[in-house]
Amino acid sequence: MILDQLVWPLALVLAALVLGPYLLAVLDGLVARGLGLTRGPGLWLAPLRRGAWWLIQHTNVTEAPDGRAWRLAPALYLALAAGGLALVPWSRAWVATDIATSLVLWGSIEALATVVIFLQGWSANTHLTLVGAYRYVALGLSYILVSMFVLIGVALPAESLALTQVIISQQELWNVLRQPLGLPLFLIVGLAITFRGPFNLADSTDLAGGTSADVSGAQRLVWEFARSAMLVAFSGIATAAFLGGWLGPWLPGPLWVAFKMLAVLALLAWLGPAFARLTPEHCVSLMWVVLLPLAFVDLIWAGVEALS
Amino acid sequence: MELLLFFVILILSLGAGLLLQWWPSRHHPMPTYPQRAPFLGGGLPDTHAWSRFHVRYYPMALLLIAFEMEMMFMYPWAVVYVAQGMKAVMEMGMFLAILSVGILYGWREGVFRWQ
Amino acid sequence: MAVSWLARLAACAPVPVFPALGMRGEEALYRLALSPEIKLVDSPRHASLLLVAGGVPPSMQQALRRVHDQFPAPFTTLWYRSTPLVELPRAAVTTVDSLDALPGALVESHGSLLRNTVGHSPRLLPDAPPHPWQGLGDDGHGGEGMMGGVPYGRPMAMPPTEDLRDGLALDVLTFRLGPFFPLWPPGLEAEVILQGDIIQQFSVQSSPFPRALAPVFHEAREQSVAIAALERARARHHLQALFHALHLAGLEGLARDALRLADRCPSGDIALLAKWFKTFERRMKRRGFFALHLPERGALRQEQAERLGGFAARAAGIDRDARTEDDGYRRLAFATITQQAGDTRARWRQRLAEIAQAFDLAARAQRDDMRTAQTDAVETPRGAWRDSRPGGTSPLLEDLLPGLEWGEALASLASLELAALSPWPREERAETQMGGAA
Amino acid sequence: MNPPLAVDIAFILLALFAVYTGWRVFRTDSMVRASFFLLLSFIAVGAIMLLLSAMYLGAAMFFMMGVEMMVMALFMVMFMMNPAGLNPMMMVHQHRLAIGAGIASFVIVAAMALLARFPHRPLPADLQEVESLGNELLGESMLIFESAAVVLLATMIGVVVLSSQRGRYGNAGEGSMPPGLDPGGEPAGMPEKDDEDDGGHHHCH
Repeated sequence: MILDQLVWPLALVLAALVLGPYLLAVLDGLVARGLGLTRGPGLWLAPLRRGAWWLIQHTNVTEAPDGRAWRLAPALYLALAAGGLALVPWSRAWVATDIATSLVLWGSIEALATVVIFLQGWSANTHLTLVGAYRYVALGLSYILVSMFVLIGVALPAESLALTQVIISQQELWNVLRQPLGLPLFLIVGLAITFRGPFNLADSTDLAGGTSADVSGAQRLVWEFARSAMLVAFSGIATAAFLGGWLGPWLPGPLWVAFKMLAVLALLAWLGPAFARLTPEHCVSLMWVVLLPLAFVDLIWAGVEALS
Repeated sequence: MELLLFFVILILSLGAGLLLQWWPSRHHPMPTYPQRAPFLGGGLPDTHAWSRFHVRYYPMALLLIAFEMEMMFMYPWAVVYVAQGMKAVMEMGMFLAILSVGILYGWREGVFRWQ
Repeated sequence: MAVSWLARLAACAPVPVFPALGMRGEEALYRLALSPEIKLVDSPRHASLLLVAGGVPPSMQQALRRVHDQFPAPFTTLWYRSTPLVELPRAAVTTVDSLDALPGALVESHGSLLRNTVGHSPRLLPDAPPHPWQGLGDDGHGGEGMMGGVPYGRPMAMPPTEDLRDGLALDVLTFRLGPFFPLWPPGLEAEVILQGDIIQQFSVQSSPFPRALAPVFHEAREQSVAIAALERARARHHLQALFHALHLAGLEGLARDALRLADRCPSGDIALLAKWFKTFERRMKRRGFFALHLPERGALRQEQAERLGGFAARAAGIDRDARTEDDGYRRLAFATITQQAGDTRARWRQRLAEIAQAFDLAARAQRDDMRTAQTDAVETPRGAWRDSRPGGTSPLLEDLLPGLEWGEALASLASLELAALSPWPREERAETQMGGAA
Repeated sequence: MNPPLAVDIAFILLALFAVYTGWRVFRTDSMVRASFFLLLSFIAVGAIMLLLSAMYLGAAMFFMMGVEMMVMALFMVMFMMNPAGLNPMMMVHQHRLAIGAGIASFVIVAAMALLARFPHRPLPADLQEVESLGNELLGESMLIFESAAVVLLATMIGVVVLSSQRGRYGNAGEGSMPPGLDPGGEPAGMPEKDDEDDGGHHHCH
């Protein structure tokens, strides 16, 4: 009883929290290798080496930062990512937080992530980080609607806001096929919440690193780690919402979940660097004018499909 | 029970994040003033960065608030959608159509562009 | 012992290098961008090494000291064809003069820094706030009132008289950027006034360092040279410029591809080059490089375009090219390419078209071994070089950039070439060598 | 039911946290901090709702407040002097009135909580909170629900009209000109004489 409800889910969440970002870093390394940015041996060690360098480098302080908020922001981002992972059902029995409204709770994690990313850029009290922070808020306030519509779409056939019910409703057909627009739209949300690739408005190159421009050392390590962890959490939610979670033949559920999460991560790691970064203005227009109507269409599709 | 575990996970990760930042830098001295100046490629700022920052997307932010209110009605709607059938379709269709007018109007007036 | 174990792990990490480019320092940047063991970063906060490449004029040494002092410990410095600051101790300085030895020297420096065998660089500037403030004034913030004083050593931002776009006058941020800001031409120093993320005012304080061209352009002013060599050098120049724009757009892989193509330009097989370039261009379009640049952003007025000359003028619809006056080019049936819009996007379209044209010209000229016929006007990538070299035109930024969003402004800047032409050609050594390797 | 002791402890801790962060809102100098302290306070209240098994309302509270406090921070920073509290400042005005009003409302609310007779109606154990909410929206409260849509539409249009500088015919400050009824004709629906300097008022709608 205790083992099923507490120990195993906790162990799985913590394992995903530690291993997931590491594997994502390895995947990123593979993609970078494909683009010809790095080469040579040490694919598996490279993330550890980078992490070691960040641990050794001193943490920067600016002239008049909001010191507490600045240190708190990466840790809070990590906590939000962990909270997201806690919602992921690993199997029918092993769910760390199996509540009736886990989809809404994930939505609130997305909303709070915007706050935390803003805080990271704001607290440094430097020019480039500040611009990065405000830019990200434009994106963060826009993608959230797309995310809500898409997730409500998966709640329709499940008749529930709990992720476990969403998975059970996919027994016959996974949502990725049943609602073909859903997963692509949701993947865009994933890139946006971790500001990767075309949606890297927060830590962009034109701001010399944006919200990270004046961050160094261990704080940067936690920030990058949390950013990866958030993508891992996102991939867990995407797996549950669209890829049938633990459903799958032969293997035990948690393994299926892990495989599907890895597949989503690999797809996102590959998609991220493939596109040029959008300008903030473009991003906002894209979200409201293109993706939001598409999310409407997805919802209508899901509605029609659920009734038939 | 679920909430307890959620809470434990939050606290654990928050603590780990803070510890990981604090532990390596606990003996580091305070950096010098020149190091703490904002990085501007060798240039210097006249003022602090914190200011009445001119957000260029404020109409969008306000529009979002109104829209998000409405979204909160959609979650309970989604749960009873299949059970209520056509009635739910009609009602939400009307609701969304009314609000789409708002977005269309905003778009027409250039709300999603930088002011 | 945990620390030494960590340090050994960190010593093998890709070397994070912040390049501070002086005069004629670009070649080091292009070489390091293609070295997999080096990671070029845009902020000193992310680096363990300060690489100063090229000469730094005395007027900019104070700015260099400031950048130097912004590195978090531990870090050290490496000087490539540059004179180290006198106050740096010998232990914290490595000098390198050979481009081939540079990546190795950087890796070595990073390793020994973490193994504690090389000295950490000391702080150069005095540890004092920009303004004295503690205990002064009525609230101990060095002044009076809620907005007055210099809390933490700096005054607070104040509102301007008006705003360019929506008339809502909020605070402006005034700061000087450069000369070592890695995302714009080295040497450019400007006072920027931002309102939100829109540039309200931009005043250039020092122009970018003069840009050295391939020697073949200088030769062409003195004697007849092979058109193929000239066109190859032109393509190479534009491809290298493209590297900066692609980096700015976050397309790191493509940026490296541009540099790889550029490196093959001097001696690679021209047909192959043209084919690779076509693939490269297609990929660039597919990945949304052009979508990044909104229409009409960074558009030059007619007289500005004329003053700039070269590809920027042609991108604005001015059909002028010194190559049309040359008999050698005429025999190749050279025709100028022009765009109409004159904005950032048009400039990149123009440059891409000119690269393709350069490969085409080079291929045909090479077949018949065509040479230039005149020496009194040479079309350089920077513009026509007639009686005098094209000079610096950075003051036009003061007109061009205000009203643009920060990212758009930097993208516009990257699409232009504003530096004067250096009187001395770039050294050929690196080029022949890369050619040999390719 | 759940182990009541743990729930009680959590409730007390969260309530104290909510009150503490609510108090900090007025004691900090920074607008951003004030906004996010308020957010923390709301989050604590949302967590209390979760403890009361109001799963939907609690999670919705996090969601709504996350977005709303973010927007509030944007606007607070835009329009307040000394937004980051670099100089010391006082967040509250009219101390005496504020303290009096605070105490009075506390006493009233506390008295209501202690003295009012709450009906004892234990909820059925299998109550589906979200579903009953949905059925309510599609049942008796349908009119309210639909009129909410109209109110929100009015809000949206009001927001756009009041805040957007850029009208569909160009910047509002430039004096907008609707297109003519026939090509090249007089602007449609214009007053006889257009007042040039209307001080940034909007007439773009």
